[in-house]
Amino acid sequence: METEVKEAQGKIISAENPDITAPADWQPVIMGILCNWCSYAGSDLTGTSRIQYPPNIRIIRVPCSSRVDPWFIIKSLQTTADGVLISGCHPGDCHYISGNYYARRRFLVTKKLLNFVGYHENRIQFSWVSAAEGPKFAKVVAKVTEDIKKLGPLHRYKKENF
Amino acid sequence: MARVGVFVCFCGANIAGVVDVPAVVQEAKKIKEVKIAIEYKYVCSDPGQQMIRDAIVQNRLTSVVVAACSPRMHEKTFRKALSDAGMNPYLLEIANIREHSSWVHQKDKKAATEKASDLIRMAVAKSIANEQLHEISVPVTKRALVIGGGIAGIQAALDIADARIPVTLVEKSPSIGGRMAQLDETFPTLDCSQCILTPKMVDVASHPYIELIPYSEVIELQGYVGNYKVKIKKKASYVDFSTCTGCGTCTQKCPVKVPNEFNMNIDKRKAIYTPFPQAVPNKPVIDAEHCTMLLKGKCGICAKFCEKGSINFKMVDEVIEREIGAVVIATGYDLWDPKPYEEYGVGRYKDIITSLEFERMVSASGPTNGVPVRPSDGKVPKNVVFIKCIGSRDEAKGIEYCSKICCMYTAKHAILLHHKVPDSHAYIFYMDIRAAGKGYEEFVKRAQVETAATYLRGRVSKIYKKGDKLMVRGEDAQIGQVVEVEADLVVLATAVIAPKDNPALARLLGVSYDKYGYMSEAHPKLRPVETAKAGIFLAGCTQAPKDIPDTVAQASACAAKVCGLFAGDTMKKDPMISTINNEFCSGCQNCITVCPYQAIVTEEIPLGYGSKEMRTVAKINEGVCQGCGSCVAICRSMAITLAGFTDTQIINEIVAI
Amino acid sequence: MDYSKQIQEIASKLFAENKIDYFVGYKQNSFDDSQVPFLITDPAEIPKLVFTDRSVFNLANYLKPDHTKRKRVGLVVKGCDSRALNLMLTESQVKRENVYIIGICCEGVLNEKGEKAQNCVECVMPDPVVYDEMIGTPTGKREYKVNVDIRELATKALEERADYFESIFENCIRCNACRHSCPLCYCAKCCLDQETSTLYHGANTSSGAMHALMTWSLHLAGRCVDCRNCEKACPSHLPLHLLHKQNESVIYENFQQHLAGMEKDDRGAFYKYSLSDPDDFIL
Amino acid sequence: MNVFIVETDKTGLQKFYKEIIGKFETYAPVEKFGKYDYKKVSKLDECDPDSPIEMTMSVKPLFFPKTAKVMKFREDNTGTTVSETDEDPLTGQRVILGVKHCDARGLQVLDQVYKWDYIDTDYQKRRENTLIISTRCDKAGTQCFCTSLDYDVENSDAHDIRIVNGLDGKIYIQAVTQKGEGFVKENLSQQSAVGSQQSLEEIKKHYQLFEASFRLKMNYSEVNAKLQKLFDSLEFETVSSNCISCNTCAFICPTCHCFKITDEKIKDTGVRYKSYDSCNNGYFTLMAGGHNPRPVKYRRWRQRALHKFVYYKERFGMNLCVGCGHCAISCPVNISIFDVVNQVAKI
Repeated sequence: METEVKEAQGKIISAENPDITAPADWQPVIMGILCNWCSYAGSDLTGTSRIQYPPNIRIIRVPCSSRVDPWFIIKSLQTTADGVLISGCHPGDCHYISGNYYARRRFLVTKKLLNFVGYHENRIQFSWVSAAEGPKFAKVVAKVTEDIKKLGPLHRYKKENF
Repeated sequence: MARVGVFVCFCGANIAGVVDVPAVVQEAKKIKEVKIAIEYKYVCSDPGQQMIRDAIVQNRLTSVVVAACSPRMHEKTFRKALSDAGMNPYLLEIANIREHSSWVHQKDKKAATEKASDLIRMAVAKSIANEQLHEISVPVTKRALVIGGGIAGIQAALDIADARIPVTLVEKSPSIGGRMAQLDETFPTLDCSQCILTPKMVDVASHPYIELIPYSEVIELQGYVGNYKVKIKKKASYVDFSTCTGCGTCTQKCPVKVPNEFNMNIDKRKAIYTPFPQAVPNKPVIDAEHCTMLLKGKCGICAKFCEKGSINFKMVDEVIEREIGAVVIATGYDLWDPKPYEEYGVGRYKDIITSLEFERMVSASGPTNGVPVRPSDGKVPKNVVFIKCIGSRDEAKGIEYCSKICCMYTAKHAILLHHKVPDSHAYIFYMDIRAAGKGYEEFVKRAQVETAATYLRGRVSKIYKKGDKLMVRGEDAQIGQVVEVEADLVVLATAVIAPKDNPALARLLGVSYDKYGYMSEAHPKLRPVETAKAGIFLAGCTQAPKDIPDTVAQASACAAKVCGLFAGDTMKKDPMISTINNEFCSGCQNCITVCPYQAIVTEEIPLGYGSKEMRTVAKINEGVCQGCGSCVAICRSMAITLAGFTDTQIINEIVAI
Repeated sequence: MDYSKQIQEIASKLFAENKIDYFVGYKQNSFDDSQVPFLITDPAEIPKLVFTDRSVFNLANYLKPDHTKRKRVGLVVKGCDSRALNLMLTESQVKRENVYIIGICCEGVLNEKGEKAQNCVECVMPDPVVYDEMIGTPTGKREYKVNVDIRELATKALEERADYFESIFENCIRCNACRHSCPLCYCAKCCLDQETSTLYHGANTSSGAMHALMTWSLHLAGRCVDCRNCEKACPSHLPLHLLHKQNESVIYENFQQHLAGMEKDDRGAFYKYSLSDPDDFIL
Repeated sequence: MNVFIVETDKTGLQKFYKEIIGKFETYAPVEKFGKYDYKKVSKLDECDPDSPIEMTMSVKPLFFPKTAKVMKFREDNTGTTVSETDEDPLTGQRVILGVKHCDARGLQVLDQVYKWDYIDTDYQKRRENTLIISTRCDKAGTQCFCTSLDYDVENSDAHDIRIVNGLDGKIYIQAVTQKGEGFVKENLSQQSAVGSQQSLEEIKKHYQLFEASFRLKMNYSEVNAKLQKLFDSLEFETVSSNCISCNTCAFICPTCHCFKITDEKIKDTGVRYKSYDSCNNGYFTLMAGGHNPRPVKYRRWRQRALHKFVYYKERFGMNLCVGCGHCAISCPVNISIFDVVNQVAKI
């Protein structure tokens, strides 16, 4: 499968389905769900350190990555987002002791399942970002944004015909 | 019908410099539920808060969205403002348009403005589903646990106990005192460490509100703030402390000699020993790893000579349980092993020692009776080279951070060397001199001027042996030349590192730790003594390298925190916790499995209205629940709701943009 | 494989000894050679009980609260059914003392075409894992193989796979028969029926169906025992096993070869963790 | 009764079909996952108008779709604006091929409820703009019992055109309605013989053979009469004992017409959907106050059986069940409404 985004006649053509196009200035929307204690604090640190990253991410705060029900991911992809980034504490650092271990299992299965039914694996990404890793957060967002830009707009199961 | 007020903050130029605030306000006004949208220079200021309060009353708002800095910053401030206006404080949502927009998209003002609008839209959508929440009160057990009996633990325990709150002090080694007990004199005043520490140690032992449990470790912590249950493993000492008088005969008679860790293995101790003469409690313990009787069943000389019959070889580890309300962690520090410095010949040359070994030698009660000697031949050294930043500030071999105390103690060592061996000369290789602190810079000057220590700015590249001398080759960056110093003794100022047990302890206690193994504080500036887990506090080097004054200050701060926590009979608790709708609960009990706090129990409810048959469902213990939401996400029937982060709220956010 | 006689004997014995209030087995359909579940309270109906390689339906479904009214029940289970039952026991849905389990060492059942069903060909545990009485000779646990359809689909291009699944979700009519036929979907109120969920996914669109089926399969991930009741119940004949087998293969490969319902007190792969779980997919 | 009949053969019929597909928006049974569903076709090869009754879903979704947009709405500070959906303009002629007689009858039954107190304009438009070409089954399916009910299967006028595979090898295209006759005249370009009295007889013969192939036969009037008095029968509990409340029967039934309304909203725009629902669902009758009159499945089954065989007949004069047997075929535990009503009525 080709992952390069094609540009023709001033339009972006989805790498996943050539019938879907978007304006040349199309920007993806990435739904970022961050745990309160590590990743949200890390993203705050990115801000405090004035480290710049692409403006495509929209951040939702949850107490712990284990609060993330897979249907948040599915719902995001079906409605507003072109990709999802979920971030929590590093293994062993969970503020709630073991939350991210349970979450990690669910994330792996969810990611593989969504990939299996036709979502590119880069649309569903996970990261561990600690409260001290402001630069890492910026790097992760930049990478995810870049990946999703390459894939073009998400068209499947979208409720865009509203 | 929801009536939302949106208040957008300029934060001076912090937000307004990038985000087009008036445009964002216009955008917010388009949202159906938004009744009022206002911009203001500093919403967190008094007039700003007054504006919110007025708007709430005038517009009969049902929820409030503040678009400003991170909720981690001012959530409490604005909640209070809501409260003051007679509104439930949990009807507040914060759109983080500073840390998440203006500060990170400074070059793309259009996108930053769009993003700010979206974040506000999300916050408005979430706030519509906000519910009124009320703080929960939980009873408190007024007893504190202090882990670690160094100066931090001692100070914390004494301060808490002085407030007439019982304290349990747990120390891993046979005596309290910690690292400070190993020091000779302390910078910058050169007080005798023992002289200022021992009275405090004695105070601990005799304080009516302190229960001292030496030679023991914490093995389990359960519960939640105000209501913890701790299990302490008291290691078998094989000496009955209740009858032992501490006469010391056993120690004299014991035939087994073991390297003395208190003296950095420079001399030997016995298998039955007190770590140092002023130990508290001053009772010996048997080192089970070396005692012949315990290993092979032969010997037992100590028992024969003990008049009180206090020796009991059949003693076993004992588990002590205590109910406590708060924990102070004061586990101290370790020193970095300089082995990776192979070019210095560490391990090959006996006359390269660490600073703590030097400290023990110059200590009047130390193994060499206060005179530094060369380990190779026992001669008193004349030229001593001190090398700083061994392992510290060294990404290649050691750790990245500065160990903070080495500059000062090396200056102290130079002075002490001069005092003990007046005809000696100290050479100090350094990267920078960091002497910020009261009287510190003056102290370094004293070392440089009074004792005429030679400070050489530069790294040492190589140490090699020439006869019985060590040749130290390094760079003097100030003159830009390679210098070689002929040294009798080389002292390495090795880095301060976190104790290797820290991560295990942190996991056991449920607090987080950083990549070096130091315990993490809740906020680096504003909550430096709290951990993220309520009721657990940090004192001393368990959090980061510190000198004694800072450690003592932090320990007292911990005590103040603990006393604050215990000030009332009950404690207020954040209401953002899970609740179970037992109508939907199918009773599979999977939530019980994943709950990290054992906060979920089962209860029996009637099968249907008026039914005599019962069915089992899950129930949250609201005192224990910390609100992580693990149970919420695994509950297949969506019977569990996490207040403040309900499914509806999160999905509202997702579909809002 | 014809154990009709033995089952009839055991059923009569249980009724005679008053150990059960009702019995769940299979009955022959009059119009063809298929069988249907058969619930009896009257011992006179015992001669109608049969068990052959046409006894397909997973009877553990009849232990769901909707059916049982918490009475004592005798039940016939095959290998896969017993794993589902095992999970229901672990998840406190059934009291062990209320159910008398007749475990069959299954030799595989037939599909509509008369061939051995795919899940039976790939069966890992033909013997009952929990039972009071066992019929047949146990043959032991078999090697786990990744489902052939999964392997085939995995080799296809992403877009092709996506089209295929979109056609599945388009054909879904959201009748929820899959959920009701699953013995492990016993929730007091399914999340898909709840306000929060219906508010956002109530419609019968293909994205709604996608959400419903994905959520459903994730709720069964690490719990599905591959009895394929769902697939047999689906009026649109959707290959629902694909979702479950995909999850199962990921879980088996990554989480200590976990298979659902094999052991007592095992709640499924999502309710435990290991420090060594794969981490490489996380940035 | 219209007697406009055209005789043709297999190739003639195929040509007729091809012509229709070329000219009109055509729907026909298309196989997917081993099940036939009525889908839009562009080529005759894609579909099979002679699909077996056991494998075919009902034609209902083409008139009452499994989900339909009711309206669009937009919420902002000016209030809520409602607008028409962009879905399905419902103009232009549609043709459906291969409809079973029972399915067509189902539409006739549904018409009653849709033109009752509230006129569902979308449904009416779809009905008016659709021409139905039925293929009469040659043989009854295992669960079929259409001939036992209250309508005349042989002379049904629920469809516009009927295709009969005559026993003499000929294929008869019989226009049943005016609309059908016009359609045949206009679109059947090849000149085939216009049917005579003889072809009528052939069609009758075919029907007789078809009628003889039924496994299930019931005495409808007796069942209907008895059921009217059996609301409190305990037999409902027995017959529904192995029902798993899976809703399949209602969703695939050609005459079930319950639906639910849901709103979906993204940002400030939303759509109101109308989707199938089923009375077999335990929460179907749950009221806001918490009371549920049908919490157990036998009550739901009673509702289903009596609604199909008694209530609808009382109100609209037609039996709601058309005897297609779809529910029994799709039921995972093979419960047949035929057995249920017979067993309850003790016939």
